[in-house]
Amino acid sequence: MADFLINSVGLSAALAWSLVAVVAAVLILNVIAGGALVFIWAERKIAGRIQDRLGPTRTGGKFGWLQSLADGIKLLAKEDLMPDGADGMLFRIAPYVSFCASFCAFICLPFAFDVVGQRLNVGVFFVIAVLGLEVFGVILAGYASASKWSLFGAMREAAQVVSYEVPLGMCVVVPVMLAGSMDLVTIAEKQAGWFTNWFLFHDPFTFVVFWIYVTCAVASVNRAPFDLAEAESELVAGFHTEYSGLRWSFFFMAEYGSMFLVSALAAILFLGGWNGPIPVAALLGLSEGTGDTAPYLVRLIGLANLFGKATLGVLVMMWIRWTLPRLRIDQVMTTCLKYCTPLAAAMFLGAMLWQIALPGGVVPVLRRPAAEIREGWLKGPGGAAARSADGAKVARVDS
Amino acid sequence: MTSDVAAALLVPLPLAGINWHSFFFLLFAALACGFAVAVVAAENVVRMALYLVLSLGATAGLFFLAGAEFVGAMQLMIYVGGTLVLLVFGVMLTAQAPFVSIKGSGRDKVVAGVVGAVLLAVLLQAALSVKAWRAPAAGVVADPAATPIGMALVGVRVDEPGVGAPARNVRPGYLLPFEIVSVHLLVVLVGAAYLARAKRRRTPRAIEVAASVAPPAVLAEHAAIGRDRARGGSVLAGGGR
Amino acid sequence: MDLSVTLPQLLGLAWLLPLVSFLVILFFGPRMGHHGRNAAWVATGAIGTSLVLSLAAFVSWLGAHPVTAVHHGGDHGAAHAGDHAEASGHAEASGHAAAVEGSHGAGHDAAHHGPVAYSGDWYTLYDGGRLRLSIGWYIDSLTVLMFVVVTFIATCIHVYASGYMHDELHEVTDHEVTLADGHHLHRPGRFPRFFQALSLFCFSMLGIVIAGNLAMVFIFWELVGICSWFLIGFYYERKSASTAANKAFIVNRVGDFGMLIGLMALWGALGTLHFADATAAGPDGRQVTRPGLFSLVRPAATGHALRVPDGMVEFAAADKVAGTPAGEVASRVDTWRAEGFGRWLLFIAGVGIFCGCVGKSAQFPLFVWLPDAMEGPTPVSALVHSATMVAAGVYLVGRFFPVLSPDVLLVIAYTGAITLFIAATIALVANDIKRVLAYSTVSQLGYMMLALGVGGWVAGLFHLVTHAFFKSLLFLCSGSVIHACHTNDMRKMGGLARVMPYTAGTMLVGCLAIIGAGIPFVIGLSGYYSKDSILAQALSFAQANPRHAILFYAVAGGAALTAFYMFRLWFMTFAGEPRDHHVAEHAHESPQVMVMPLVVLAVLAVVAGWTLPGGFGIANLLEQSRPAGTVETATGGCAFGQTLTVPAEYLSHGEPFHSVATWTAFGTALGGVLLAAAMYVWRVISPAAVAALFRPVSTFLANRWYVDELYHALFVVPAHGLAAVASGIDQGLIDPLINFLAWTTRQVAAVDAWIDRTFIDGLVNTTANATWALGLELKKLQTGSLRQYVTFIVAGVVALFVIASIFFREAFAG
Amino acid sequence: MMPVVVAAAPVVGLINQPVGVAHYLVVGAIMFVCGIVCMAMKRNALGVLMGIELVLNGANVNFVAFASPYLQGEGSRSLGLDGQVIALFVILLAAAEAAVALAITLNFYNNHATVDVDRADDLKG
Repeated sequence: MADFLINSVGLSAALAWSLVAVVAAVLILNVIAGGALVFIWAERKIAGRIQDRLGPTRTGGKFGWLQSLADGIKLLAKEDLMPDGADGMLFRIAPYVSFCASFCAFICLPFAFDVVGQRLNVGVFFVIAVLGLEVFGVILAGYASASKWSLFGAMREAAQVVSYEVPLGMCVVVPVMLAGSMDLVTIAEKQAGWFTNWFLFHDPFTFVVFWIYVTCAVASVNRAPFDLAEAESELVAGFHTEYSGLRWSFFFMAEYGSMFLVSALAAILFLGGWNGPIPVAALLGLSEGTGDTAPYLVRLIGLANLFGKATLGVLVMMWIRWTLPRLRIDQVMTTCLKYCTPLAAAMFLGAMLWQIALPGGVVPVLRRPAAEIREGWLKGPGGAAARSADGAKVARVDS
Repeated sequence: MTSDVAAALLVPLPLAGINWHSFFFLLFAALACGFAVAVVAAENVVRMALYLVLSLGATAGLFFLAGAEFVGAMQLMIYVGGTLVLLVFGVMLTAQAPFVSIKGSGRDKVVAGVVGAVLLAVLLQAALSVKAWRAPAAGVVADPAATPIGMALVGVRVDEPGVGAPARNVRPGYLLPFEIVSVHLLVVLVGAAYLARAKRRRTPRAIEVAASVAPPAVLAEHAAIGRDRARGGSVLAGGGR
Repeated sequence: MDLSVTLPQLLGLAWLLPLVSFLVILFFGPRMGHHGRNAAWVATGAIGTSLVLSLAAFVSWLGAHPVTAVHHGGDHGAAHAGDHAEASGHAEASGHAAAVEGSHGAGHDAAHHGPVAYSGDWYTLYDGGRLRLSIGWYIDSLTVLMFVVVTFIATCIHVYASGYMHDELHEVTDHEVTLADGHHLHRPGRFPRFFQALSLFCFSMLGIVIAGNLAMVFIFWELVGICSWFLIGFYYERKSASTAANKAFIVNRVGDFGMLIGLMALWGALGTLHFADATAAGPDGRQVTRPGLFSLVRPAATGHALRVPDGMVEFAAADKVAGTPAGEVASRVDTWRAEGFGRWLLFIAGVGIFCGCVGKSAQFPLFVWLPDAMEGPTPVSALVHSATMVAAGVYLVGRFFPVLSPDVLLVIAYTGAITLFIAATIALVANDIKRVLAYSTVSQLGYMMLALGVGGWVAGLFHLVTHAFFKSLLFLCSGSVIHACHTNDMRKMGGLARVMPYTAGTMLVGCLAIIGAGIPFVIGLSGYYSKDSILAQALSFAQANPRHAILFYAVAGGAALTAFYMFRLWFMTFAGEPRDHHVAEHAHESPQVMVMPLVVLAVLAVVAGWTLPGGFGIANLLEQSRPAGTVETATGGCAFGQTLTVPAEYLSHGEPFHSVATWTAFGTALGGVLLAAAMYVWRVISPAAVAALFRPVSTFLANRWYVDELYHALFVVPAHGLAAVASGIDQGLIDPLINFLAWTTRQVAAVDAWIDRTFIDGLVNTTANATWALGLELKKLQTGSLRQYVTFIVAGVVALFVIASIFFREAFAG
Repeated sequence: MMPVVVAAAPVVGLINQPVGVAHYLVVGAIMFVCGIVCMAMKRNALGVLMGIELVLNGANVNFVAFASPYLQGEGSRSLGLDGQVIALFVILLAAAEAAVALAITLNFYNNHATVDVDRADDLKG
C-alpha cells in the first residue's frame, strides 16, 4: 500500500508511510472492537444454549444480535464513579493500561501472508511479552480501588497470569523451534499445504504441546476454569468490582481482545495460520507472485482461514467457560506449576529430540543441517539483502 | 508500549521533512526521561512503580528504535513483565499505610539533587564531547534479525566475521556466559525462595505490634516513625532503632 | 732366662700390686669385713706378694750377677778379672714383641765394666721428638736392693699396723680433740683408710725407685708427698695433725720447686729426661739410639769422665750459636766448653734436683716438717718418715750421682753436715720419744747426704739401707711403748724394761745399731759398718781436700751426739724407776703381732751390715751399680773457684783411713753412751744441772734452734703483711672507684629514662592518640544510611572522572 | 509532567535531523542520574530498588545505542552484536538481582516492621 501512495499520490515517503501506519492502526482497532461486540453477543447466545435457554432474543431482531450494542450504550450511559479512598490517577489509568497491553499484541499479528501491521522478526516473542504487560493494568486496578477484595482479586489474577506465562512461553518455543524463526509470518508459511503440514500433526510432541498451550492460554486470559480472579464469593468481580461504565467496558474489551489474540496465535502457531486445511489457493494455481489481483485473492482466503480458526478458538473458550467448574486458587497454581510446566518442558525436549533424530521426517523444511543454515546467513549480502529488502524500512514503526 | 498510535495523530508538528525515526526517538526519550524524573519526584511508592513501568516501556521502545528488537522484546517481557511485576508485588506487600509515602528530609533531597546534577553534567559533557557519536552515517541498513543473537548465544558468531581470516579472530561466542547466567538465575531463584520462605505464616510484625500495643492513637505515632528517625524511644517495642 | 725381660716384669708387678690393693680398698674398703677389718689383710697380702716378687728378682739378679768382693787394685788400669767379664749382662735388648723397649745397660768404661742396668719403657705417653714422656724402668742392683728393703720394711709395718690400728675398727673417741661443746670427738673408725693410704704410699715409693726417667720420678715424688700428707693427717680432726700434714706437704713443695728448676734445666738443654739410652726403631726402621742423661754427661768417648754436655754448652752459648752457621756449631762446641760455657747450667741442674731431695729428705733448710710429722700414727712414722720416703731423697741423689758435678757434691756434703749437727743437738734436749727419733732420722739423713757429698756413693747408700732397718725398728719400739703408756713424753716413762722386756731388748739392739756399736775390726752391728765407711770416706775426703776437713769432724761429733741422745732415750724410757705410776702400772707388753716384727727387724738390724765370706754383702751388691766413671778419684773444677778432688771410694777402704775411722767411731760412741749412762743411770750428772749450766744453749736447743720461729718471721709474717696491704688497697682504692662508677651510671640512667619517657614515649603516645582520634572522626563517616553511601559513591565517581579527564586526557582520547 | 516539557523544548528542532549515538547517550545519562538521585533520595527500600532499575536501564540504553548499526558516526565502529548480548545479560541479571533484593527487603520488612531504609542503619560505624 505504501508503494501505491508514494507513486500514485506522490506524497513524501515519510508522509506516505505515516498514512499507511494510520490506516493499519485504524483497521486493526476496528477489527478488535467489532470482534469484541460479536463475541459478547456470541457469549451470551452460547451461554444460553449451554444452559439450555435461548439467550438474548429480543434485542435487534430474531437472534438478539444487537444485544452487545445495547450493552455498549448502557455502559456509556452509566456513571463512572470512583471509590473515595482510591488513588484517583491510578484508578483512571488502570483500564487503559490493560486495554493497550492486549491491543498492542495485534500489531504484529499476521492475518494473511504479509497482511500484518508491523512484521516483527521477534513477532511471537513480542506478543508473549505484551501479554505479560496486561498484568499491570490488573494490579493497578486492584490497588487503586482501595478495597481489600479488589486488591486480593488483583493479586491472585496477577499471580495466575504471571505463573502461566512460563508454560505458555515454553509451548510457544516449540513451533518457533520447528519454524526456525520467531517471525509469525515465517511460522505460518512453514505450515503451507495440506493440513498434515500443520505443526499440530508434525509430531506427537507438538500435538500435546498444542493442548498445553490451550490450557495456559485460557488461564493467562482469566477465562473459564481459571477465572477465579473475579469469581470468588467474597471477591465479587475481582479487581474490577469498583469499576463501572466505560472503564469497565475497557477491561471487558481488553479481555475479549486478548481472547481473540490468544486463539489467533494458536491458529498461527499450530493450525497453519492462513493456510486452510486444504490448500485452496495452491490448488487453484494462485500464488502471490502472479498477477496483481491474485495476491489479494490469496490473502483474502488466508484472512478467512485465520478468522475462522480464531473465532473457533474463542467459541471453544466460551464453551469451556460454561461447562467446566471453576478451580480453586491452589488448584490453579498446581496445574500450572506441577502439570503444565513440566509437561511443556518434557514435550519441548521430546520435540527437539524428534527434530534432531528425524530431521528428514515429517517436516522436509528443516532437512538442511545447522551448518547449512549458518552458511545461509554467511553466504553473503545476497541472502541477507533479499530478506531485508522486503522488510526494508527506513523508519522503524514500533508498537 | 505507550499509546504511540494516539501520538501519531498529533498534527501540529511541521510534517514536511519530518524524520520519523528521530521523531519517535524524541517521543520515547521524552517518555523515558519524563517518567524517570516522575519516579524521582513521586512520593507515593505505588505511583513510582507505575511511572517506572512506563519509563522502562519507553526504553523498550528506544531499543526497538535502535534496531535491537530482540533486546526490546526481552526488555518488555523479562524486565517489565517479570522484574517490575515482582517489584510491584513487593510494593503491594509492604505498602502499609505509613510506608506508602515516606518523605525524605529536605536536606537529603538537596544533596541528592546536587550530586545528581554534577554527575549529569559530567556524563553529558562526556557524551557530547565525541564528535563521531553526534550524527549517524547515512544510509546504513541492517536487518534486525534475532537469529544472529540466538546463534551468538549458542557460541557461533554469524553476525560479522572477524577481520581477516574468518576462523582466526572471529569474535567469541557467548555460550559460556549464557550457561553461567542460567545457573546464576537458578541459584538466585533458590536463594530468593529460601529467603522469603514460609516466614510469612506469622502476620507481619507491623500489624501485630500495632494491634497489640495500644489504641488507634498509636497508629498516629506509628506513622510519625517515618518522619523523623532521630527521635529516640519509639513506642514500637524493640522494632526500629 | 733373659734378665732384661724378667726383671722389669717381676719388679713392675711388685710395683703395681700396692696400687691394686689401694684401688680395691678404696672402692670396697668399708665393705671388707666388719668395719673394713680385712683391708689390713688385703694391703699386707699385696705388699707381701711384692716382697716375694722383689726377693725373686733379687735372687734372679744374684743368679745373673753374683756378688763378689770387689778388689780394687792400686793401679787404675787393672782390668778386673772375675765374674764381670761374662756378665755382659747388659744383654742387647731383644726387641720384645711387647711394648717393652729394651735397651742395654749404660755404657761402661774400659777399666770398669760399669753398672749393669736394664732400662726400657712400658708405655710412651707422648713422643714429641724432643719431649718423650714415658713410663719406663731403670733397673740395676741399687733398684733391686731398694725394692727388697722397701717391700720388706713395708710388710713388717703392715703387720705391725694391723695390730696397732685395731682401735680404729670401732667408734673412736679422740681424746686430743675437744669439740666446741667440750666433749671429745666421737667418730667412726677409719681402719681401711689407713691401709688404703699405706698401699698408695708403697706404690708411689716403689715407683720412684723403679722410674726410668726423671719425669716419672717427679710424678711419684709428688705422689709420695700426697701420701705423706694423707698419712700424717690421718687424725685430721686434730688441729696439730692437720697443720703438720699441711706443713709437710708445703715444705716438700718448696723443695719440689727447686727440683722442677733442675728438671727444666736438664730437659731444656739436653732434651731428654731418661737416665739410660733408648734404642728404638726409627720411622725408617733403622735402630735409633737416643742418649740418656748418663751417657750425655759422661759419654763413653771420654771414658765416662764428667763434662758439660753439648746441649748445655750450646744452650749457654746461644748467642754464639746464633752467630755461627749451622755447620760449624758442632765443631765449635769443644772450644766453647773449654771456655766454661754451660758449667753453671750443669751446676744449677744438679743443685735443683738436690733441692727436691732436701725437701723430701728433710735436709737443713727444709727439715722442720719431719718432727711435726710425728703427729701421724707410729707405723706411718716408722715406714714413711724413717725408712722409705725420707730415703727417697738420698736414693735420688745416689741415682743421679753421675750427673752431679763436684761443686754440687760439695754443696750436698755441707748441707748434710749442717743438718747432721743441728738435728743431733736438738735431739739432745727433746723429751718426746718420737721427736727424738725424728731428729735422729734427720741427722742420719745428714750423714748419708754428707757421705754422698764426699764421694762415698756406696757408703751413703749402704748407710741408707742399714738405717732403714734400725730406724724403723726404733720407731716400732717407740710405737709399742706409746701404745702401752698412751703418752709420748719420756719424762713420764722409766723402768719399763721390766714390763716390756721384748720392746726394751729390741730397742737396745736398735740403739746399738744406730750408734755403730761393734767390736772394732771384728764385728759390729749394721750401723757399725755403714757409719765406718762414711767416716772413712769423710776422712779420705778431708785429707784430699784439707780446706774441707770440717766435714770429718762434723761426722765424728755427730756420731758422739747420736750415741748420747739415743742412750739418753733408752735409759729414760726403760732404765731407772718409773716416774709416773699411772703409766707404770698401765704399761703392758704389746701383743704378739706387734712384737714379732720388732724381733725380725732387730735381727736384720744386726745382720744387715755383715758381708759374707764370699763377698756377698750389701756393700758389694751396691758396688755393682756404682755409676760409670765414679770409680776413680775425680778432680774437677769447682764453681767456687778452686779445684776439688773426690777421692775414689775404694781408697777409703785402704789402711790409713779405715783404722782411724774405726777407732774414732768406737771412741765417740763409747763416750756418748758413758755420758748418757752417767746422767740418766748412775745419776752422776743431773741433766737439770747441765741444762742450767748451759742455760742459753739448752733453751736455744729446746726451741729447736728457733727455726720454726725464723721461718714464721721470714715467710709467714711478710705474707700476712703483703695480704694486709693488698686488702687495704682493695678496700681503700678500688671499691670506692667502682662504687663511684656505679653511682655515675645510675645518674646517667636516670637522665636517659627521663628522655625516654618524655620524648620517645611521648612521641609514640601522641601518634597513637592522634590515630585513635582520627579513627573516631572517620567512623562518623559510616552513617549506616544507604542513601548517603550512594551519594558518596557518586561523588567519588565524579571526582575520579574529573581527575581522569584533566590529567589523563590524552590517555582516553585514543 | 513539567520536566518532560522542559526536556522537549530545546531539541524540538532535532526532529528533522537524524538521531546519533549521542542522543541515546543523553537519554541514558538522564535515566542513570534519575536512578542515582532516586536511590539517594528515597527512604523507601523499594524506592531504592526502583532507583537501581533505572540505573541499569540507563546503562542498557548506552549499550544498545553503541550496538545499533544505524546510529554510528563515520569514525566509530558499532559494538555490533556484543552490545545487544550484553544488554540481554544485564536484563537477565537485573531480574535476578531484583528477586534477591526484594527477598531481602521483605525479610527486612518482616523482621523490622518497616521498609524505611534509614531504619536499617545497624551497621553504622
